Amino acid sequence: MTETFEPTIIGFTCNWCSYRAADLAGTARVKYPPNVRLIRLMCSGRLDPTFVFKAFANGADGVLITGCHPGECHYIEQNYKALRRFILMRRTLQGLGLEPVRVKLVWASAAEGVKLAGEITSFVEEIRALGPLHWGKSDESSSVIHQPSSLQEEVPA
Amino acid sequence: MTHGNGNKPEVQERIGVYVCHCGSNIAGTVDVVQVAQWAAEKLKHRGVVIAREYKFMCSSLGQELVEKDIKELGLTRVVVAACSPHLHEKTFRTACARAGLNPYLCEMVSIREQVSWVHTDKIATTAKAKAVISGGVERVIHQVPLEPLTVPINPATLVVGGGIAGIQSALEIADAGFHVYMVEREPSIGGHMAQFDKTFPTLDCAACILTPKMVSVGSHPNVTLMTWSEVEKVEGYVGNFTVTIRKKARKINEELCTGCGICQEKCPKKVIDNVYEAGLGYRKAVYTPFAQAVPRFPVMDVENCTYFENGKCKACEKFCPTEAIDFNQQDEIVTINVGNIVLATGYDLFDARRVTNYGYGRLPNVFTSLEMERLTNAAGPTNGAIVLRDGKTTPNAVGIIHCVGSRDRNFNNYCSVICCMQSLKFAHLVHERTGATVYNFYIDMRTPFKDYDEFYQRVMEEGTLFVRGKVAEVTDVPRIPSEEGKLIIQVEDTLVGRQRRIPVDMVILSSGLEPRADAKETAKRFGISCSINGWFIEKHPKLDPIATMTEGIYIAGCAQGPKDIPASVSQGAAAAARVLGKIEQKEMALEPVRASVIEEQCSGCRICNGLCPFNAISFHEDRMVSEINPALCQGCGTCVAACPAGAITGTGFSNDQIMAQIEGLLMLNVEKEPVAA
Amino acid sequence: MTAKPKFAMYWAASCGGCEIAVLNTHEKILDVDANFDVVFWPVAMDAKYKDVEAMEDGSILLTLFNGGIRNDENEHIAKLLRKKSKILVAFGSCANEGCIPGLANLSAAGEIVHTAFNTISTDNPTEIYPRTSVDVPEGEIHIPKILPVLKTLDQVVDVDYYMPGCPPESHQIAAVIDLVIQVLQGKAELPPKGSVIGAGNSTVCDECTRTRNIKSIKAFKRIFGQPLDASLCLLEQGIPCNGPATRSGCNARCPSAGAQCIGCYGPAEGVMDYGARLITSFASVIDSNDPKQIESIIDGIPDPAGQFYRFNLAGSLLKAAVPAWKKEKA
Amino acid sequence: MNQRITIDPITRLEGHGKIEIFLNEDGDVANTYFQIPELRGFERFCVGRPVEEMPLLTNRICGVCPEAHHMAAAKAADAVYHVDPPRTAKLLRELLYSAFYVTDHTTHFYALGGPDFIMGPDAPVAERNILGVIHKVGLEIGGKVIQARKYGHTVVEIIGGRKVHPCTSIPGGLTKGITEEQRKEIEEMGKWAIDFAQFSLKIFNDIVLGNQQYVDLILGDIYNHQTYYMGMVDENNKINFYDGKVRVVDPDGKEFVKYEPKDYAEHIAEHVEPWTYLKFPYLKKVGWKGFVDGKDSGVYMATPLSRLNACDGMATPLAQEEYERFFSTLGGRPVHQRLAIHWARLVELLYAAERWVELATDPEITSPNFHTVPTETPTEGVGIVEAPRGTLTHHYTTDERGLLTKVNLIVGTTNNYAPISMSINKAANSLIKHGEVVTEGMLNMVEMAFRAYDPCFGCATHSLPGQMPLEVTIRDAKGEPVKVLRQYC
Repeated sequence: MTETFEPTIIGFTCNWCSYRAADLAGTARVKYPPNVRLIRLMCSGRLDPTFVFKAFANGADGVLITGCHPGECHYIEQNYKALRRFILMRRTLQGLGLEPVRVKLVWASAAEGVKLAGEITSFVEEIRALGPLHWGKSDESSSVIHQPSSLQEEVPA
Repeated sequence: MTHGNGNKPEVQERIGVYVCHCGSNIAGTVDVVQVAQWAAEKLKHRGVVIAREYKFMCSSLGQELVEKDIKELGLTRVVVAACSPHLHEKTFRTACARAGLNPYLCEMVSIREQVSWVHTDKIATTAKAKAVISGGVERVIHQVPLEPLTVPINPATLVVGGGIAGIQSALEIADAGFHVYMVEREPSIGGHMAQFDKTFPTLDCAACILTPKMVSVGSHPNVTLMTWSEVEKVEGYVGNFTVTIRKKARKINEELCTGCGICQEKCPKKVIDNVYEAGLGYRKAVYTPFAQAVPRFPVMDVENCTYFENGKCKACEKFCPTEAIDFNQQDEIVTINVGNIVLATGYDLFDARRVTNYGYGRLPNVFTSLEMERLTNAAGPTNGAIVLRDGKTTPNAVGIIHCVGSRDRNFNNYCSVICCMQSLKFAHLVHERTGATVYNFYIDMRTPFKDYDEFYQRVMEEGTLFVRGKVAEVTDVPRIPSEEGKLIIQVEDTLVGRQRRIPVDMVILSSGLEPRADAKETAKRFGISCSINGWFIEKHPKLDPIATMTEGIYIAGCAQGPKDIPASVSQGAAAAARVLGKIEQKEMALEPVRASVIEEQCSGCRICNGLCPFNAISFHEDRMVSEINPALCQGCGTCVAACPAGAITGTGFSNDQIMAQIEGLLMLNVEKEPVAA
Repeated sequence: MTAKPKFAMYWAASCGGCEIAVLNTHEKILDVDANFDVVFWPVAMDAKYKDVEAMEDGSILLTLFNGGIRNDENEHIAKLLRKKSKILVAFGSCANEGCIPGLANLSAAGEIVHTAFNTISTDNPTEIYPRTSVDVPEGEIHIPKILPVLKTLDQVVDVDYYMPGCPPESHQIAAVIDLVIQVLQGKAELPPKGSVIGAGNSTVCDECTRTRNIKSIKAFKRIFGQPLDASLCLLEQGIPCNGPATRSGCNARCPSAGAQCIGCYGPAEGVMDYGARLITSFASVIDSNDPKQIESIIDGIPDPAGQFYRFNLAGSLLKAAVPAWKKEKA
Repeated sequence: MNQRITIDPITRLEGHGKIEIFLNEDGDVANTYFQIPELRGFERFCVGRPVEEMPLLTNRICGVCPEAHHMAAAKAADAVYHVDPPRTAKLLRELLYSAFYVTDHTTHFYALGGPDFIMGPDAPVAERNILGVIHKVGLEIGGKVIQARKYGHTVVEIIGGRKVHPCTSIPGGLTKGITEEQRKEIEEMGKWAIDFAQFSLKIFNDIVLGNQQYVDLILGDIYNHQTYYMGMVDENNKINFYDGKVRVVDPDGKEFVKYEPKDYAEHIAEHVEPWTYLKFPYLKKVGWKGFVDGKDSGVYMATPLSRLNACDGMATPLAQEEYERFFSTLGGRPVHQRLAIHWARLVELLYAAERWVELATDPEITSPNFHTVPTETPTEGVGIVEAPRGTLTHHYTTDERGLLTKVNLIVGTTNNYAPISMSINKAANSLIKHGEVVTEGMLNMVEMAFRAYDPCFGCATHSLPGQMPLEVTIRDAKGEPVKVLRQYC
C-alpha cells in the first residue's frame, strides 16, 4: 500500500458510561478519527472474548474495550470481571503472537467524552504505526510454505 | 464449526432502513442520500427491502414513514440511523409498536453523536455511516420479539432515614393512603435539620417548620416508625422486597412508656452529648436527644449507664410510673415486605479537625458550623447566646471560613453547596446578636436559587466584610501587639492581591458535607452503587436523579449528593411520587433484557454462581443446574459472557446479534471498500 | 453384487488412535461388517485409490473421516471422499478441530520443518530440508506439499456430522453404529445435518462426580505441584481443568482418574470459540479486583494459548497464531 | 535412459509412504527410494508448552502405541524436575506398559505379521489375514485375540485412566493408584495372558518351526542384514521395556556400547535426505556410510529381534526358556534374519505377560504412595523406553517455569528407517532381474521383509497411523502394470 494505512478498529462500549461518553463527545463536537466503530453492550461485563476474536478474524486491526470506572459500574462490580477477562485474554492473544497493544481497555465515565475521544485518537495512531494485522487472510490460499528457496529465506540460520 | 466465512444463507426478514438528516446535523458530514441508496442496493441480499432518508426521522411525519412501510411493505425489522438510541430509541420502538411490529424488532444506530458530529472528512464519515448501518442490519436480523416481564407491586414502602427528605417522602406516601415503614438509626427522627436554629434565606426557625412534620410521621396511622433501628438485609426485587431490620434494644418498653421524662430527670449520670449538642452540652444516660424528639420514648445508653457499669442504681426503674424500664430487653429482628424503597440516609459533616492549619480542636475559639448552630439555637446550651468557649465572653470580631474540606484537593473536590448560604446565615446572626465585626473568607460566593442572592446583598449591607481568598492558616501566635490574645487569620486577599493577617476572637469553620461513613456498605446492601466520592449513583444525572439502577430503589436528599433543605424536600417528594406511581400501576413491566439458563446445556459447574451482584443466580443441588431469577436479573450479561458451556443466553444482546453486528461493521472491509480516503 | 450400503473410513494427518478406538468396540465391528459393504478402510483392509475414484458420486453411504488436513494430499482425498460419500462424518478431534497436531498453527510451517531438521541429534551441517520435488541421480521424485496451516475437515469440504473426541469413546462409537444401523432398518431418524453426534450437549462437569461449590480462585496451580483432594472440583483447587468448557460424552474420564480435563472433546453445543469460553470463565472467578494481583494469579497459567487451544486451535475463530499467517506471506 | 518402476503406493492416496525403484538399462535395480511424505512437527509446537503436558501431547504422536510415548514423556519429565517417583508409581507405570505390550504384540502377530507364516507365503492374498488364521487354527483363536486386546486395554484404562491416550502420568509419579479389587482383576487377566502367550508360541512351533520350508525361509539370505542391534537392559543385562540402559551390540553380538538415556546424543545421530520427511538414525561413533550393513556402517536395528540380540536373557523364567530355544534353533546370537522378528516378538509377548503378573502381585502395587511432589527447579531431561517397534527417546529442555525450550524425539520405527530401506532394496534386487516378471510368491517375500519390522510410521513421521498400507505395482517397459502386491493393515 502506498497511501497511509487506515486501521479498522472495533470498540465495545457499555450502555451507561462509555457509550454515553461517546455521545457526549459528539454533543461537544470533539473530533477523533473515523477508524473506530462502536458496539453497545449493556455492561463491559458482557464482553465475551469471542467478540474480540471475531473482530480480529474478520479483519479488525485493533479492539478497544471500554467501561465504567472501577467502583462506578452501574451493575456495581461487573467491570471488574471485564478487567480480569481482559488481562487473561490479552495474555492469550500474546501467546498467539499478537502485539498486546492491539487490544486496549479504557475506563470512561459518562462525563468523560473528551477523554474517550483522546483515547480513541491515540489508539488509532498506535495501531496505524503497527500496520495491518491481516489475521487469517492467508487462509484462502493453501500454497506451499517451504519451497527450498523460500524456506532458506524464512529460516534464520 | 466454520464461522463467519462470508457465504450466509439468504435472509428471510424484510428490513427497512431509515437514514435521518437531522437537519444538517447528520447531512452536513454524511452523504445521507448516497448512504440510503447504498443500503437499498448493497444490503438487498441481507434483506433490506426499502431504504429512505428523511429530514427529521423523529418528527411525527418521519415516524409515520416507518409505520406506513411496516403496514404496506410488511417489514419485519426496522433500522433507524439517526441520533443516539439514548435519545430516540423509545420514540421509534413505540412507532413500530403502533404499526403492529414488536418494538424490540427496531434497531437504532447512532450516526450523529458517534459519526457526523465527531468526524470531518465527508467520504470517511459517509463510509463509517455505511459500516454502522450494515452492523445494525446484521444485528436486527437476529433480534427476536420480546415481551416485557410484569411483576406485582406490594403497596407498602420502606423509607430509610428520618431526615427531612425521608420525612417528606414518608408523609407524601402515607397521606396518599399507603403504608410506610420508616427506619431511623438514631433514637429520634429529624436528622440534621433538627439541630439547626434558623434556616436560610428566610431565617424561619427550623424547629418550627420541622417538628410538626415529625409529629405527624410519629402519629400517622399509615406509618410504622422504627427508630434506634437499622436495615440488616434486603432480599427480593421491585414490587416484592423482603427487608430484615434490627430494632436495637432501648431497654424501654414502648408499650408502657408514656414519654413523661421522669427517668431522665432522676438519672444521676451526665454524659457529654456529641451527637445532638455537638459536644457543647450534656445529656443523661437514659435520654431523648432533644425535647421535641419523635418518638418520645427515651433510649438507655448502655455504655454509660451506672447500672450496666457496676450493677447498682436502677434509679430510672424506681421512679418510672409505668414500669416501662426493661434492663433485659434484647435487640429485636423484624422482617417486613415492601414493594419499593426510598433511601434518604443523609450525610456526615466534614470533620474540621482534618484541616489542621485551621486549628479546630487545638484553638478553643475555633468552632464548627454545627457547634455554631447549637450556639445560636434558643434551645441550645447557651440559649442562643453567641459566646466563646468560656461560655460568657461575647466576641468583638468573628471570622467565618467557607469551603472547609470542600473544593479542596486534599479533601473533597466537590462543592458542598450549602456552606456559602450557611456562612451568610451565621454572619447575619453574629452581627445581629453581638454586633461584632464579621469577616467572611470565601473562594467563590455561590448563591443560586430563589432569594439566595438577595440574602447575600442584605448581609453585605449589614456591614459584613468579605475577603476573597482561601485561608492559609488560623493561629494564636501574635506578630504584633495588636494580635495579642487573638486568633489571627492568615489569608491572601486575591482581590487586592496581598497577604493579610486578620485578628479575630472567634473563628467559625463552615464545614462541608460528606457521604455517610458507611455509604458503600449501605449501597451494597441495597444493590445500588456509589460514585468515587461515595454519593449514591442515580439512574441518570439529569433525566432521572431519583431512581437507581436497581428497580424499586429510589434515593432522596443528601445521600445522592450535597443539597439544601428545599432541594432535599423536593427530592423526597419526587421519590414519593415515583413510588406512588408504581403502587398505582399495581404491577410493573421490567425491561425484557434478561439472561436465562438453557437447562439441558448447563453442566452445573457453578462458574456463574458468584458473579451476580443482584443475587439473581441460584443453584439447584437436586437437578445440578443453575437458574436465573428474571425479576432479579438486571440484564448486564456478565453471566452470559462467563458461562463456559455457552448455556446462558441474554435477550436483546445475544451472541448471535453481537457477532452479526461485528460482521456487519467489518463487511465493508471484506468488500475491500476504503475505510477512509 | 451386494446390495449392502457402502462404508468407508479414512485417516488423514492423524495418529491412528481413532482406528484403535473403533477396533475397541470389539464385536460392534462385526455389526458394521454385517450391515455394510466396507469398500475402503486402509487400516482394516486393502483398497485401491482407483477403486474409490471409479465409484459413482455419492455411492458411499457413510464415510468416517479422521485426521486433520496437513498437506495437499490430505486435502485432495478429503475432496474425493466428499464427492463419493452421501454422509461424511468428521470423526475425532483432528478432523473436527485440528487436535494436538493443530498446535502446529502456533508457528509458521517453515519453522516446523526447520526445527525438525536441526534437533540436537540431527546431523545436518549443510542445512538440507525435504523438498517437494528432488532430482536424484536416477530421476526426479516427489513428496506432498505441507499446507501453511493445518485445517479441519470442514474448512476444506462440507461436513454432515461431527463426532468429537481424542479419540471418540468406544461406547459412543458403538452407540452411533447402533443408530446408523437402526436408521438403515427404518427404525430411527438421522439427526439434522451439521449435528454433533456421539457426545453430549453439556460439558464435562455434567458427568463429573467431583463436588463443586461457588468458585473463587486465589491461585492457579500445576497438577503435579501438590497433593489434591480426590473428591473436590479440580478447578476449585486451582488446577486449570478444561472440563467446564469441554463437551460432555467421555464420562469425565480424566477428572475421575485424578487428571485435569485437557479438552479433547472440544467446545460445547453452539459454542463459537472454545478457548474464549475458558478464558472468560476462568477469569471471571479470579478472586481479585487489583490488576497487579490479577496478573500474578494468571502467572499460574504459564501457557494460556496452549492451555485454552490445546485441541481446538485449528478449529478456533482465529484458526492459527499470527506467525502462521505472517510467514506464509513470504 | 533409465527405466523407472514406480512402486506406486496407495500412498498417493494415503500420503503414508511411497517407494520408487529405478532400473538401469539392463533392467536391474539401480536404486530404491522409500519416502515418508508427512511431518506434524511435534518438536516445534511442543516448545512453549508446560513439560507436564508432554505425556498427554506426545500420546497423540501415535494412537497405536500412545502408552510408549506416555511413558517416555513421563520419564523425561521426571528427569527434567530431578524427581524420582516412588516405587509404587514405577511399578504401576511398568504394569500398564507390560499389559500394553501384550496387546500390541498380539495384534501384530495375529492380524498383521503372523498370517504370512500361519497361512504361508504362497497363500492367496485374500487368506493372509486374521480371518484366514481363524479358519486355519480354529474359531476360538479369534475370540482369544479379541480377549487379549480387551484385557490389555482394560489394564491401561484402570491405571492410565483411558483406553487410548492414557492421562495419569505426571512428573513425580501418577495422579492415582489402584485398589485391591482392581489389583486382583489385573492379576487374573495377567494369568490368562501368560497362557495365551504360551498358546501363541505353540502355534508358532507347530505351524512355522514344524515346517522346514518356513525355517529355510527365515534363515534365507534375502532377509539377512549384518547390522548393529539396540535394546534396553536392566542391571543384569536382561530385557526391560520400561527402564534401564540402552545396550548396542555389534554384528558379531559383542557389546558395542551401553549408555545412560541422558547420553543418547553422544551415540545416536540422524542423517537427512531431501527426498523424505523422515530422518535416518545411525550410530554416531561408527558414522553414516549410506544404506549398507556391516560393522563399518552405523546402521542399527531396534526391534524385538534386536532386543533379544542385545540382551543376555529374559528376566522371567518361561520367557528365558523360550529365549534359549530361540537362539539354539537359529544358531546363536546374534540372529540377523529379519523374519525372526516374528518369533522374537512372541518371546517378548510371553515376557510381558509374566512381568504383568509379577508386578500385579507386588505387595507395594496398591500403596497410596504413588506421587512425589517435585521440588527442584526444572532444567533438562531424557526419557527412554522400549516401544514395541524400537527404542523410543524423548529429550526435553525447559526454562525455570518448566516450559519447554527444546524438544527432540527419536521414535521406535525411525530407528529402523535405514534397515527397512535396505530390506526393500535387497528384496527388490533379488526379485527384479533384467526387468523379468516375477512370481506372486516372490513378491510376497518383499512384503514380508518389509512387514517383519512392523513399521509404525505414526510414530516415525509423527504423522502416520500404526500400519503402512503399501501397494507395489511392477510395470513393464511400457508402463503396463503386470503384478500387484500389497502390505495389509
